[in-house]
Amino acid sequence: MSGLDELYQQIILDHAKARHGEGALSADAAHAERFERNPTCGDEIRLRIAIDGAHVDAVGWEGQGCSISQASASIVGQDVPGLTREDAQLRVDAMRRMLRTRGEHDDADLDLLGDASAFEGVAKFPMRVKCAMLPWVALEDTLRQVTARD
Amino acid sequence: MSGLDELYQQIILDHAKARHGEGALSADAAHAERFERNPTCGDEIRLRIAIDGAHVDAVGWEGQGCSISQASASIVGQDVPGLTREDAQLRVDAMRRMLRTRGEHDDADLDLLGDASAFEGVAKFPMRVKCAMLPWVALEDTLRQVTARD
Amino acid sequence: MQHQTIAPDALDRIRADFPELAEQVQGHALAYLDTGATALRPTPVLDAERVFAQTRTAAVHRGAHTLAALATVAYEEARERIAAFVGADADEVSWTQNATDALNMIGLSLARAQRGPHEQLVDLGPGDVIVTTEAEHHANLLPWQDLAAATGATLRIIPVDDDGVWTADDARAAIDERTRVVAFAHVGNVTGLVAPVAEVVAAARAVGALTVLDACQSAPHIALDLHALDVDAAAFSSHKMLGPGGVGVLYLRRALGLALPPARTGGSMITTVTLEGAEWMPPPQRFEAGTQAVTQVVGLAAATEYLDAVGLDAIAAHEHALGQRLVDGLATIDGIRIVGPQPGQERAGLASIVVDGVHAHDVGQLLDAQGVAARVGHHCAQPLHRRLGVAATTRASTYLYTTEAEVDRFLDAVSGVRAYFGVGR
Amino acid sequence: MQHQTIAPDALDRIRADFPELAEQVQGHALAYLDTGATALRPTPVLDAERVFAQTRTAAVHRGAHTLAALATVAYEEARERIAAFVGADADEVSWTQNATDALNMIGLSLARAQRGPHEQLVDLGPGDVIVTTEAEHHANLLPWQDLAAATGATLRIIPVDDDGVWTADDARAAIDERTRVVAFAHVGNVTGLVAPVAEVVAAARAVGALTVLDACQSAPHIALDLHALDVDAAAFSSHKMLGPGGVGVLYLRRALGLALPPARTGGSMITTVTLEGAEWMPPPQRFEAGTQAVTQVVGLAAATEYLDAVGLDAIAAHEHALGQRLVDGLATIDGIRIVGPQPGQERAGLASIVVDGVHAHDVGQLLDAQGVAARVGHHCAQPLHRRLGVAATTRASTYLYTTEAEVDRFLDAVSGVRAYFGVGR
Ligand SMILES: Cc1ncc(COP(=O)(O)O)c(C=O)c1O
Ligand SMILES: Cc1ncc(COP(=O)(O)O)c(C=O)c1O
Repeated sequence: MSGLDELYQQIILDHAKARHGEGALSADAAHAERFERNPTCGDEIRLRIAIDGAHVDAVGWEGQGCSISQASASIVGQDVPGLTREDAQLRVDAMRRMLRTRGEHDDADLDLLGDASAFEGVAKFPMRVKCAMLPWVALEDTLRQVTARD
Repeated sequence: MSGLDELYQQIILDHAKARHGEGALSADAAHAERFERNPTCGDEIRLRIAIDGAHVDAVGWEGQGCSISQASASIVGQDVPGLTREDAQLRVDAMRRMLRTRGEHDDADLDLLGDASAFEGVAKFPMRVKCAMLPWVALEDTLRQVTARD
Repeated sequence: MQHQTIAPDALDRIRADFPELAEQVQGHALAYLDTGATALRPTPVLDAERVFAQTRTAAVHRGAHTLAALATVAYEEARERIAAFVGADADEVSWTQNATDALNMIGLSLARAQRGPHEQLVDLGPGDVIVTTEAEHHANLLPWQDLAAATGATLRIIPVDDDGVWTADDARAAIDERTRVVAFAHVGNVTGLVAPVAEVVAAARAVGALTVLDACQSAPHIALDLHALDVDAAAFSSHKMLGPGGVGVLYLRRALGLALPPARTGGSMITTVTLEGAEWMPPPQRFEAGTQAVTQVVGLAAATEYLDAVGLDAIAAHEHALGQRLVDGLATIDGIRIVGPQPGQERAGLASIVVDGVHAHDVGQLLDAQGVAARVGHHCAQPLHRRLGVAATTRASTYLYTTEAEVDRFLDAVSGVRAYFGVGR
Repeated sequence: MQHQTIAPDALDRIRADFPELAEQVQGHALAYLDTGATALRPTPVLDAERVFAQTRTAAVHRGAHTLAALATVAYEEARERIAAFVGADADEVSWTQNATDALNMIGLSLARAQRGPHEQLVDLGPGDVIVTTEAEHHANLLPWQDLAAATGATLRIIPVDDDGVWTADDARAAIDERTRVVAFAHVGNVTGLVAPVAEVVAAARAVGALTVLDACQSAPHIALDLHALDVDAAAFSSHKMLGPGGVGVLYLRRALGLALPPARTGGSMITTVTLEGAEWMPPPQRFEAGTQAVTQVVGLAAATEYLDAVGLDAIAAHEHALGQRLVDGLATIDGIRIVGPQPGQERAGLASIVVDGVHAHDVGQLLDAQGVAARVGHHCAQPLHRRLGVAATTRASTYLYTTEAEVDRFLDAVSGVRAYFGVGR
């Protein structure tokens, strides 16, 4: 598999089109909202979550950007609803380990991440790491907001 | 004669001490006055002239600086009084040729300049050219002032 | 129309002076099409810098010892060289950190001039107008926003059309009696549009407004004669014209430079300093507070010599041909939108595109995987991109060392983008 | 007290890295005693720059292609290296044109902060006081005069004694409740005085004033820990510490950087730009408008590696010894007045003198004729010289490559000055 095909795995290209969770949560229904922007390339996302006790009840987002950031948002929209807030944070951590610390993640991280493990190849493209992380960073902030309010 | 001794000819060192014309003309008695400063090294001079028709009647100056600029002022103070305004300007021009145009001056210039021809060696020290020219530049400006008023 | 260009054997010799062109990227020979961002550096320029650094490092305009004197002479000769390169006099050319700094310097100096006590050349206050265009680089927009905010003046924008193009008529419509400053790019860094300088200057002159030319994308590529263009101020950057980074050039017409106060103060730009205040030197030193990038200025002078040896007319003709090849080729590819002047119209040797259905970042990645280095993003021109309705574009830009084969590799790679991302099938 | 120094063989190896030391001046081997103005550049630094320029020239933080990514990584690693060198975090360190620019940046940013709408960390208006000393370099005086003029604040000066020395008590006497900014040089460029940083910072903190450290003459020579010194801002220049020209370093404590608006605006320092205004990136990018001197930053990182390899403590000990040798030697010469701390007192490895009856320019000429490159003039400190009652002084300054023999050549040459000019016989 060439470096490029590792970056753009079919599952990523599919998610970039599927856009799970896009527009799935209105501002009224959300308990926290976060706008994140990658100033270098202009990718942006507005991500919202709704909480039900210890669980993330729903995730919705609007945004624009490259296929990496859009696919990443789609995976958040697909996989995060229903997780406990704690498990959601664990996935953020695992994403960060996989993308930022060059090989310090392990198979357990990949298992945990599910579809998001397809981003493993992004670590080799430092300029794209921010794109893949963008929705996760937004997610982390919304989780922090609700925790702060607990 | 070493380069240094060419720069600091005895006649220059003597003039630096003699300081002809220093304090020789009060502001009241002068027809024109000019303050010049060399920002690089801080040399400064306030030069005044008194005019009698076509002639420079008197030159006086106050100033401080290196031996080159002080000697140059002394030579102006010694040689310029009594010259016609035109001749005084010719000396300024000859000084400039000698110091700035690397060898474009001729023996006639040296003859004309008298004691000031001792500055010939300064041309080899570009950082000192401004020092030697300082009083002459001030003189030129005072001549221009009186001409403008004619 | 343009006869003399860079012959193939001359191009080979030129390319041999740029070691970076021999780099491999992702397993492919590098095709560097990002000169619009920064140009590569030829060996003769690096040699000039190195020789100077190893034999003439000393304080200029400050020391009296021999090395300081030699360094000062070399530095001032470099200034003369660079001034001559753009049709200016040496005392009209000051160094800054980059072109952005030069443009800010103009804005900050004009703001300071309003506070007096310096001679006031340009009145700027409520009701007065600063004009610039919608297509500007942020470096030629933000400083004017800042100047407007600092003085109460209004910033008025010359709008562009759907392609990002503005005309002399658009400029004339924006310039009125209250206009005090008109700032615009000579060549657009996204659009490749060549501005109607003469018409804009005439309109500005007619109302007594200053003209500021952002020459970042022109000075490196076409023979520039600032006196003939008759602008009051101009800015460009060494690093876009084969020179080292860290040197911007600020051109101020003599009368303007003499009237403007400095934006920064410190050593080497004063005559007398007391605890209460300072008197400034005349230009160019007035605008050069502190120790300048002497080695780099000498490097830039070597770069202008290099460019002159090839010949600016030959360079312009070479890039003109490459620019036409670019847009003509792009016009044949499905799903591509060309920004700026359309095929057949005059443009600089660069082109920015939108690939329908594919984000510019993904386009860039695909190009990079084939060794083609192009620029993707908003190119520091967000308002223009907003007007074009896109977040980002992909830009290929050329220089004297660019080959037709490199342009073709870009075209080839672009042809494959939509298929790779499964768009438009 | 200081044990570890630079051993003779290590000194030989160091000197071999500086080709300029082998230059002949006026028929003599060069004795370079003008590091206080600018330092020489070692071959490893020039090599690092050249390799980078030939293989990694590309736009940083703007491009997505491979070379741009590699250049960006190298550039940010250099920032981390340089920040660590002075005990700062990477996001607290921004690049400027030179130290003068960095100091102006602080002043201009504080002035802009007064205009809002940005969070206002420091109130500056009539009645508020900015404090600096009578011994400052113009770069650390004029920007404060400008800031005072722009805001209506008052500039108050810590006076020096007849030797040009000021003390912690002098500083405490000048700092009062209305003091908002205290700016001072860590090491005096004329006097060699080492400032009582801890005491001044404590006095400033007690009234809530910001401290600004001019570290131009300390960062190159002693191990600096800006966090430990607890200053709010600092500035120094690459060219005085073996690095290339064209790079100044602006240190802003994190909280201050986050609170300050930028003095210059343009590309690479914004997140969102509209035609009406812009949002800025956080520090350090906020203060880096436009294309930076990337190659030179990489060169400066190599310079800090070079300095670390020799060891800052060894360098400081070496220069301490040379400084003592200088003043001890000068004290034995008739008709010499030493500026700054007197023999026996602590001082940096430099000394400025007045030769009775001989203008400094003439002194410098005589030194130069013997190959000794020292600096003559007001060293960008006119108020100090006015206070000392002289127009100019002669300064010898040392660095890691300076030998005792060079110091002795300076002393020898100075001994002969008065005789040559026929003074004091
Ligand atoms: C104490 C001090 N401050 C400021 C400066 C200014 O540094 P630069 O000229 O590199 O901006 C210098 C050096 O000239 C200096 O010695
Ligand atoms: C048209 C234009 N203006 C201004 C700039 C800013 O130049 P610099 O980043 O060198 O300051 C650039 C380049 O980025 C440009 O293309």
